[in-house]
Amino acid sequence: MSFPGLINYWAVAALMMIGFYAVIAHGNLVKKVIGLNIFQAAMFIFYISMAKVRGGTAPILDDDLSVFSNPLPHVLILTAIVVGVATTALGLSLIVRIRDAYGSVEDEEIRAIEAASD
Amino acid sequence: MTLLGFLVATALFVVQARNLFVSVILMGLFSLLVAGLFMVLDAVDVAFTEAAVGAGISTVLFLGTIALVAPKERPVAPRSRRQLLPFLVVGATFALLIFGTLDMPLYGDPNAPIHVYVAPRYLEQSATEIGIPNVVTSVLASYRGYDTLGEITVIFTAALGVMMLIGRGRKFPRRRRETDEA
Amino acid sequence: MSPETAIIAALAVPALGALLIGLAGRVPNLREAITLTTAAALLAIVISLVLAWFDGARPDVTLLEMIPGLSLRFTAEPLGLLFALVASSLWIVNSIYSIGYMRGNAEHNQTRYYIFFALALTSTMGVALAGNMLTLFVFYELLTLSTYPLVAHHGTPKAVRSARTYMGVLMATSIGLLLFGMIWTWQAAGTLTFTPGGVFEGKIYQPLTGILLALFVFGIGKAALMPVHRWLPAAMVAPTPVSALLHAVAVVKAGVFAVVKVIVYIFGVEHLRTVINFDWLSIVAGFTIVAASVVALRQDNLKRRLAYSTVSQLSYVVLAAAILVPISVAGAALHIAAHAVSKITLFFAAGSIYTAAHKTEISQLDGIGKRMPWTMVAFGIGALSIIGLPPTIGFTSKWLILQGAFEAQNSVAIGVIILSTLLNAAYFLPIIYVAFFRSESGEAAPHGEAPWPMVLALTATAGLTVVLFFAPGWPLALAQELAGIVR
Amino acid sequence: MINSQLPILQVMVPLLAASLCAILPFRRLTWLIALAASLAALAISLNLLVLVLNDGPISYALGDWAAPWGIEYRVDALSAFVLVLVSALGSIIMVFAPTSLAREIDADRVFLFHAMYLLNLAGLLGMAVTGDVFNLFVFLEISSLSSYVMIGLGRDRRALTAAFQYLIMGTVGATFYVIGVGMMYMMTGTLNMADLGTRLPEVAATRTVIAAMAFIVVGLGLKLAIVPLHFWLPNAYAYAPTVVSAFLAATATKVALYALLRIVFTVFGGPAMIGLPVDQILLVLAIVAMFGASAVAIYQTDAKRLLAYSSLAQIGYMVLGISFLSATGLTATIIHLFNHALMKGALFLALGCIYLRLGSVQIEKMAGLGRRMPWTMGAFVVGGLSLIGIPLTVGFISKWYLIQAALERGWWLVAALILLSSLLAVIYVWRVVEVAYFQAPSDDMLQLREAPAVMVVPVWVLAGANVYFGVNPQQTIRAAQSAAAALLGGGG
Repeated sequence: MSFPGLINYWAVAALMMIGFYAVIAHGNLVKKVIGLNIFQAAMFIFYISMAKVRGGTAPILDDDLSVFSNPLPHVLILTAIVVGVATTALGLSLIVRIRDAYGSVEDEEIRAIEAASD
Repeated sequence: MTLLGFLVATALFVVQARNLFVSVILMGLFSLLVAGLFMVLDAVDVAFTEAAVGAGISTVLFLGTIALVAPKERPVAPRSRRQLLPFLVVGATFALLIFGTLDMPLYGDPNAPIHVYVAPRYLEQSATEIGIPNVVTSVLASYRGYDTLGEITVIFTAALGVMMLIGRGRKFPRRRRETDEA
Repeated sequence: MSPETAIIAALAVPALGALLIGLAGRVPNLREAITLTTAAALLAIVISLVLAWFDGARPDVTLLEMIPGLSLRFTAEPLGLLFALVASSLWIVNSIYSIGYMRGNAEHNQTRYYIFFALALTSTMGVALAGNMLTLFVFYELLTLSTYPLVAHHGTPKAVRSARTYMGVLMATSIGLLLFGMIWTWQAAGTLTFTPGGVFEGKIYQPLTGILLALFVFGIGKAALMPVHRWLPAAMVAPTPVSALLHAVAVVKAGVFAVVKVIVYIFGVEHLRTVINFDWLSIVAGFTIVAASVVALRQDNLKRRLAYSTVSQLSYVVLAAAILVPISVAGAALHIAAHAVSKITLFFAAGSIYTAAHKTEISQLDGIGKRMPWTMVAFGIGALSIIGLPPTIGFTSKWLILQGAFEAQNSVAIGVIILSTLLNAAYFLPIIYVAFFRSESGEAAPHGEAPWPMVLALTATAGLTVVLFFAPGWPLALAQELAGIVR
Repeated sequence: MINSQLPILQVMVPLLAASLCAILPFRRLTWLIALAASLAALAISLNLLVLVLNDGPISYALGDWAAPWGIEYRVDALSAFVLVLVSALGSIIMVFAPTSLAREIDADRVFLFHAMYLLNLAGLLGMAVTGDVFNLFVFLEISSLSSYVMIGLGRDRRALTAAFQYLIMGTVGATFYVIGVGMMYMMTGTLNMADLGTRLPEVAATRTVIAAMAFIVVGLGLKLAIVPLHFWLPNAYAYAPTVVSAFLAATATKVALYALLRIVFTVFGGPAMIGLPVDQILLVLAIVAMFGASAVAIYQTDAKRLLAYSSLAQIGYMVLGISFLSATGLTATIIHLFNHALMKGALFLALGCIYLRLGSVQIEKMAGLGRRMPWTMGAFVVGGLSLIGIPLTVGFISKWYLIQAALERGWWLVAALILLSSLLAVIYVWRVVEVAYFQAPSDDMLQLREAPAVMVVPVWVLAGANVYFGVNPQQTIRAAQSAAAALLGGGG
């Protein structure tokens, strides 16, 4: 792995935006949640990238090693991953309910149904 | 680096796929790639978790959902107004992100603030203070144990929530039932 | 009773009355008895307060500190006492009249009516005895709110719409302008306490004074200075006793009272004399006097004509205060009382015509003087007083104002007063003429006088109009005390 | 020494109570637990407030690891104030809840609802008490997830879409927040707020920090529903069970605002430090919210939506207070934060009573309600007057301080705009009042009765608080002033 300065932060940014775009532009509710997952995964990579130290190793102490990557972001991201999956689960169960109530999981169709029933 | 490239490509496929099933499977692949990347970046614990939670649990959840709802996404209506606003928002956010990266410490720089403040103590003292070689575990369980408690609470909340929303074969819409309060 | 207690009692008694009226709602006779007792008690309290003041008591009660440095504070001073005296004494008369009117017309929701009437009186007392601008503002707003249900009383779309205009204009001006002016004053002078001589001396950049004054004068929408007078004719949908007491006495007088109070105790007459761009106020007031009179001339609906006449008369008070000499300020104060007794008589008459004959338009009044002699004679006396002819109190107050205008050599004011006197005569005398000297037009159903409580009330106020001319007593004395403060 | 454990108890009590509720499927019992936990939280927070006002900020190191290595709980005047507000409204709303819930959600879900409510409470309290930016995120998510669920419980199917929309927006907001936190962390190496506050100035001018601030403000702005990040709010409030609307309107946005204040002032040391015209941006957004949302509120036919839009406008006032960047402005914001919770609490709960009896909160259906449900509508009127800012209500105090702050900065026009926008409030409040009091009731309303006392009393407690703190606002003002001072770095 080379150390290309900021480029991999930029890749992370691009990744985030792919997810973010899916969230706001796609009408399918499942797709929105998928987008959310990509968005968050990119955020995880961002944290883990900043923890990396050149020439370091995983932060498991060993007398032979002296340079470790920063453990703190790892901890944060462990938490964030779990929070993310919890959100996903909740979002998906809402989708199931919405499908029951409207017979659709497409944003525009739901809107149309709503407009028709008013 | 290549890995990141792969990631971006996979993400694009995930988002573009009309078939949600394909999307979800690719999403699982995406998570595995992310886990691999974490491995490369020396975040072993996180890699394991991502593989288990992201690639495993999430995929199962998604599959279950699309089995219950529609497996296909409707084509996005090519209306320009609809497309323009998201592009603007995403563009602005992207610009802000890139703007933000400009003054960041370089990737892997051992003298970045995060490596010289707070974290060293974990690396230097935790062996004596906690006594576990895995610093991530030490921090997780002890220094920032409270976050972990919060994390458990989040899972608890979500589990309860899912139970309330779709537990016990509830169907919607149901007729309003007049519940008599004792 | 110590004067301090009296001030609290003046606020508490009507409020308590409102509560009791609400509780007694199912027993009309008891309810009305409570209203009358409360009104009598209030008058007694106010009288004791006036007596105490002449004895040299200067009560000052601070209730709650609402904002650091600003509290709900009440004091007694001549202008406030005069206003309180007028409102509380006319409330008794009005209550008697109300009973006749509400029963005679079988109005609905009578309990609500009496409750809010009593609350309106509490608010009026609060305005009259306010010791600082904040307190005045608080009760000013409460007055708007408590009179809103009275204006919307009938609940018809027209009533609700008019009540909306009423609320809308009064709230818009008070929140939009008055509150703004107040906070500005607080910012500039650091106090809102009513202080003889004003609070601004040397504290504000001169040209701004004019703008600030405009915020106050137009912000006090109840003074009905054009162009914020629209609410007053709208309020005429209310039952007549409401128009009589509130829209001839309490509400509108609270408006001009506040304007005079601001001129005397916030800006300071002496300070205003030095302000160069101050003339606009006399001009606006003068314009309102003339324009409203012209509009009144063209109204066929009796209550609307009276309403526009009120708009015009209110500006007399503003104009008088704007002349800025002691004697005219006394005239302003006295005019508050003079107009109150006269206009309430006129409204009473209008109400009894409506109750007895169900007539609302002036063109229907041919020959009515023969059927309702008491009512129409009283109407005539009230009209004379508004025009400003002796032997009525209206003459006295107008005389003082005119004297002030000459002293200040304010030719605008002199011209306006003379012109408007002619206009007043032009819109009142024809009514009296047709009532007494035309014969009735054909199909009218025979009717006599209105119920006796109404006749009693209107005779009393008409009598008062004349009595006050010969024995102006406390009103004049208080007005002169105010002039003494101005100097 | 129990006092030293108060900060942690503040969060743990509702949290433990929540798990208790989750395993006890009894409606009554869980309600008692929820009520008791709310009251306990209230007692704790009052204690904390007294302690803080007397002795200055309290710091509590979790697990005995001193900050910045461990997580710090830090209670100062502002957070104590918010804690009291949240737990007090939680308690009042809990008294009100059972009858209203019986009508609005399914009986077999009520015990879980109580667990959810307690989790939400714990999350909100945790956000207010924590001194660690990442820990704040965790608690933010706890409260968010539970709000999504509670909103989704509404009977109307639109509640589901509203909840989903909120979930998406809320998660995006939270992720933005975490990105911002990551950037800050990158530049300083710490997550502790106070520590960040001292270390950030060195790197203040960097683009990363500017971006971090932008991400955090947008992220929290989504939670707070600052216009134009407000799209989720009207639906969420309108279709959620009324108890939930009341609780969220009164507390959730307030805590989000608290978090924003905390980050912007304690961490960044005020927007000025960044060198961007943040104040002017906020000013514009606030004014757009004040007028836009009020104007939309005027045209609503559903009273809950009306209140929801009015909330947006009121949030505008709070943001406006921030934009003045002065002690008076912040005081105004904090006072309004408290006052608005009182107003909206009373108003939404009154609507809960109406919904109980009427089965609807459409304004047109409320004709003649003033006679049928005099107490409920009376409370509604008091709340409405307070919203307008009539003197003797808390709304007046808020307006007074806001305008003072505007004039202090010499922004005359803004002061005038504040007053103008309250006139819009007159219009939308009065639409309801007119229908309720001056339109004849329809025939099927004749047998309508007043809501039961267990509901009316809490409504009146809040309505009374609107008057009490409007007549006697000394404590509020004092607390708000010291909170503002603490934010501006006076008493740290």
